[in-house]
Amino acid sequence: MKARVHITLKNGVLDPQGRAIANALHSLGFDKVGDVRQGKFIEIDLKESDKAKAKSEVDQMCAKLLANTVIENYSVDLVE
Amino acid sequence: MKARVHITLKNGVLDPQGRAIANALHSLGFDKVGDVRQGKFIEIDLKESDKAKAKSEVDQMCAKLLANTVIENYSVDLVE
Amino acid sequence: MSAVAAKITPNTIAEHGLTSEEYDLILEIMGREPSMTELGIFSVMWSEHCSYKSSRVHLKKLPTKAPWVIQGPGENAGVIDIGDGQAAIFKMESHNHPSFIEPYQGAATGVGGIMRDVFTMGARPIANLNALRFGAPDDPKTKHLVSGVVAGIGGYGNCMGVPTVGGEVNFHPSYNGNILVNAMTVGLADTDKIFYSAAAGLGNPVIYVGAKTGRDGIHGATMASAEFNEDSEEKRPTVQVGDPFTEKLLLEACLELMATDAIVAIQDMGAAGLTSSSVEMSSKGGLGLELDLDKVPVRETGMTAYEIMLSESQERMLMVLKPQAMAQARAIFEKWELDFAEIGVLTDTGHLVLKKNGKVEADMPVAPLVDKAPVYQRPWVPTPPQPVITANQVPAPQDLMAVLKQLVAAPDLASKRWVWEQYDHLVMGHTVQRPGGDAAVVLIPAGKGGAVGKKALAMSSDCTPRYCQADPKTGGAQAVAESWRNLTAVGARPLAVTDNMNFGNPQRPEIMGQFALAIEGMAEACIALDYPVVSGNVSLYNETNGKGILPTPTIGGVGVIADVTKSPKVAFKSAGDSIYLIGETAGWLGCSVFLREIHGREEGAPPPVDLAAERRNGDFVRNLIERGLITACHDVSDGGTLVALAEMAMASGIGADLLARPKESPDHAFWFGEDQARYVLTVRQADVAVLELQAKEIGIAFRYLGKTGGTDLTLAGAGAISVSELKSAHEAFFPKLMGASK
Amino acid sequence: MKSAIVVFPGSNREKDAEAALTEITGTPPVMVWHRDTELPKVDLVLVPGGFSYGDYLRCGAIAAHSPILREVKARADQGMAVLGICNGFQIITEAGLLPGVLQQNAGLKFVCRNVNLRVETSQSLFTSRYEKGQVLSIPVAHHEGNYYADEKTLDELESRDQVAFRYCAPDGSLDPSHNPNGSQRAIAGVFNRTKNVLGLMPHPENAIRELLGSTDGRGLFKAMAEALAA
Ligand SMILES: Nc1ncnc2c1ncn2[C@@H]1O[C@H](COP(=O)(O)OP(=O)(O)O)[C@@H](O)[C@H]1O
Ligand SMILES: [Mg+2]
Repeated sequence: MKARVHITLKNGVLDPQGRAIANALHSLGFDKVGDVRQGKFIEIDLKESDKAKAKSEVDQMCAKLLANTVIENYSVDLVE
Repeated sequence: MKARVHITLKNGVLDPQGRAIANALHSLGFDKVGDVRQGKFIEIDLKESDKAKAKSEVDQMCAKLLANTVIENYSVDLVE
Repeated sequence: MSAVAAKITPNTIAEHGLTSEEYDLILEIMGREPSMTELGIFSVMWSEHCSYKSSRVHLKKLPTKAPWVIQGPGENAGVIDIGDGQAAIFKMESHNHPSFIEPYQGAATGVGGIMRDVFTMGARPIANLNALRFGAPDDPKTKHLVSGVVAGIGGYGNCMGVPTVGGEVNFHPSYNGNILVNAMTVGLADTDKIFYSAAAGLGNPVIYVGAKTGRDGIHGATMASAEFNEDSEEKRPTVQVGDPFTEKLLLEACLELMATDAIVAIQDMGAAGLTSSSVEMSSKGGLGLELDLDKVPVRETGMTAYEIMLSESQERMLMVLKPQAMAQARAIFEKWELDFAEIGVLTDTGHLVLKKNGKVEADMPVAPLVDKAPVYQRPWVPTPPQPVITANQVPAPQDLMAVLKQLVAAPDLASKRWVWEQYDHLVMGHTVQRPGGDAAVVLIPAGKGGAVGKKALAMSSDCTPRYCQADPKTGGAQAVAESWRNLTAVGARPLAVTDNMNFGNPQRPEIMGQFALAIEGMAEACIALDYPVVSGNVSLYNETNGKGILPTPTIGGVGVIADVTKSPKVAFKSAGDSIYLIGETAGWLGCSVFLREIHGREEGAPPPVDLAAERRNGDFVRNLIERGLITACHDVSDGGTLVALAEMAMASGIGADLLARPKESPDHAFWFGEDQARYVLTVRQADVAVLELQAKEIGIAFRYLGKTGGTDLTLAGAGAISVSELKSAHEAFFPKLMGASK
Repeated sequence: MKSAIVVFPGSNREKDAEAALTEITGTPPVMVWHRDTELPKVDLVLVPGGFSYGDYLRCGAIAAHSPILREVKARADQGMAVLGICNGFQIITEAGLLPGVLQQNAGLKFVCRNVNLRVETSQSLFTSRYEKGQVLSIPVAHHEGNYYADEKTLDELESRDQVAFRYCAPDGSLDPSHNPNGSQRAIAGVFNRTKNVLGLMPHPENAIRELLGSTDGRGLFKAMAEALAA
């Protein structure tokens, strides 16, 4: 099983990197670009075939290590 | 319209971050974790309602700025 | 590589960058058709990058010996004796092509590679420098390349915990399609603990340590030896990704192992990876080597012998260990969580034998692979001499101070703060002279583990490519002289240099002429200044669509300072000091920054280099410094005397009152001419007499320029400009180019 | 005073810190390897700067989960002094010893330069040798020093005198152009509630010799040595 984890900044937390990307896109002439937010995307190979178990494991990984919940949210998708 | 862009390292390109994460997860006792790869996840607000146009714009953004196609792949999803 | 199973055709030979004559030589050496793996090995070993086939005959002319040289060119890095049982180990290397394709990773892995060259010899790296040349500031690619390269150099060096203390940054349209990224590392070791690469001891195990091998940068060495054309940007060969964290572990593990008695020979895997490291070890030791490629730690499945041998994965080393030390060595690498694999053994066959899955993939004699590597006497023609430009052929400016302001803001003279603030230049806690001075100065221990005292190393990287273009021989000599002068200006005794020869396509006689003549000039200067070359690197084919770069022989110099408390800085120290110009001023405007920036003219013969005057003036200045008489010192280079004075003022915030120029020399020639062998320095009022007397006694040309003080730079008859106004102009260029982000 | 420095794979200012502690407190620190599970009996643990675990994932995140950090945390809870510098600040913050997080610099670039630091309180074992309001010149060298906490936490930090240092202009005034990384309220260093834990981004260990640019960092080491003298 593969877990796809998205880690994004919480609303209200400033994202200087996202803003820099937006500026760079504007200066390249992409003027339809509005807000840009940058996050992380982590793919994890898991030796676990039980979906529920896998989900709960990966949730724990996120809470413990992968995300800093002071400023970040996470979401987990599982793919076979 | 919102574009969700995933930027990932090409196969075979060294991913020191992913490896470090895998090691850290192992030492936290998550021993079912296999390979881990880390990528970027970028959300872009777009003032564009035509899906085809939006797609082609974002593809260009990826090729020009967001991804380094020497070592990275990108994929684009559009959400209304 | 799909070609692996295929038969060797003229096409495969060409794809490997080999000529048909070279292939015939391979057939002769092998006595049979080579396997694809063997062909791959020949191709990288005989690439320009590894074999120096076009440059070798010329490089021989460089002086490489001095009583203090412990190891000259030919090892991973040069080694010099700096007294107290200590050695400085250093080298410079280019990563030009990879940095153009992937600026961050290209520059980062360049830094990683040069640091490995230095610590593989037993030295702890204590300083990094980087010499960068980019295209025109307004070229559409420049900004992206600058930001990626600088971030990559910082990203790797900072993580390694080695301070990046100096370098240079220039812009010129000739680098639009071929930027130069030259990285230099200086390390420190005990003279009795230096490690070499010659294998020894029949039956001794061959050990692979560090990161795993992937399919990175296969054919990087041949790429570095091929000219760019329009579609190489499209081809996008795999570039390596650096992992500075692993390299930091590798550094610590290697140094820990080196403190024991386990290592017989050690060689890093740089360009051409396992191939060049194993061939080098065995050829230097005169022994054969048998490797079992199944034992090589790999990161990907299904790697062929060809791929394993040609991979340029980073952060790897090859060692020969004493058999009885294996367990201890393994424990050290396990502690640092690095791979440690016994992959082979030293044999008496003189052959490199590679096995995979029980099958012999290569079996080739090492000696001819190295000794018979092609050497080319490429035809060359000298650069036609440029006319001497006299001051009256150049219009004099109305307002000298406005010109000065324009010059200190010009791309090549502007502050590089934007660059070096992204480099950790303080880690290790020994940086005395930070970036922004003439040479960087780094404290070192008194010797044999003693406490850090007053002893320091000074280092600098220098080259003035526009001089080299106009007159390669003078330019080559000038680069060496300027490097020597920069070290002298901080009170160091210059000891030796490393070089990085960046040129265009050597198959063009004009380019080969630039190369040959630059070497001649360098050799003359190195001999005259007792400043031998102990290591270096050649980067050819820096050319896009037949247009070469300005010839750029970068010189990295290292010197030693006995008492760092006497080392002056560029900044004026206090108000009321007397300012002197040391050295003869004819007012040479040909090839000057003034001529280019103010009049848009890139022409004329460069300033002549008088090596005897260079030495005389430098020795004089150093002597005054050692006696504690100099309060501030700066060599005069790009932009001339007034720019040098402005730099001293801007560094301190203290202004100066300057006398008018001598009558016989027009303003612009006197103040902006780029005559060589000159210094601006300051002394306390009380020491004026000593300086003048001494200068007269030994016949040193000097001129009293005025006094420090106030907050303006005031020039009699020409008006004044505030130091803060100059400084804002000087600091503006980079932030503006790179976007306002602070 | 007895001290220890925790060394992670990737630490790179542990020797700088060792030299400063040795020179100023008179006693060399014990170097503790990250895999060790026990701390020696010491009065202070210093978590040094560098790139622990390559700063991969997030600065300090992986180190914060190492066994030795569990031990550091337990001892800190019992009152032992802990000083986290730069990466050390990131690590102990990730480990929950201090509130907030250190985000990427607002300028998105690594920044190495001397900054002006205003001492916000002399009421701590780390800062007693400084005057409140005193301006120090101390270098920073980091890519992720942008201190962030929510408004409530920031107010709390201020009301409890937990802000140790702020970035300021040479005259001590707060001026965004002198904030090297965009930190909220220009915060450069914070204490825990009981003030036995300090995290700061700048490097006092690189400001102990005039020859090297500044001696303003010495006061911090002197204060600790005095407060923690046996
Ligand atoms: N890429 C760089 N990295 C670090 N320091 C740099 C870099 N470029 C320039 N510098 C520093 O800026 C100062 C001025 O550089 P430069 O004008 O080339 O000096 P000089 O003319 O004395 O050789 C030097 O101290 C140099 O080390
Ligand atoms: Mg200079």
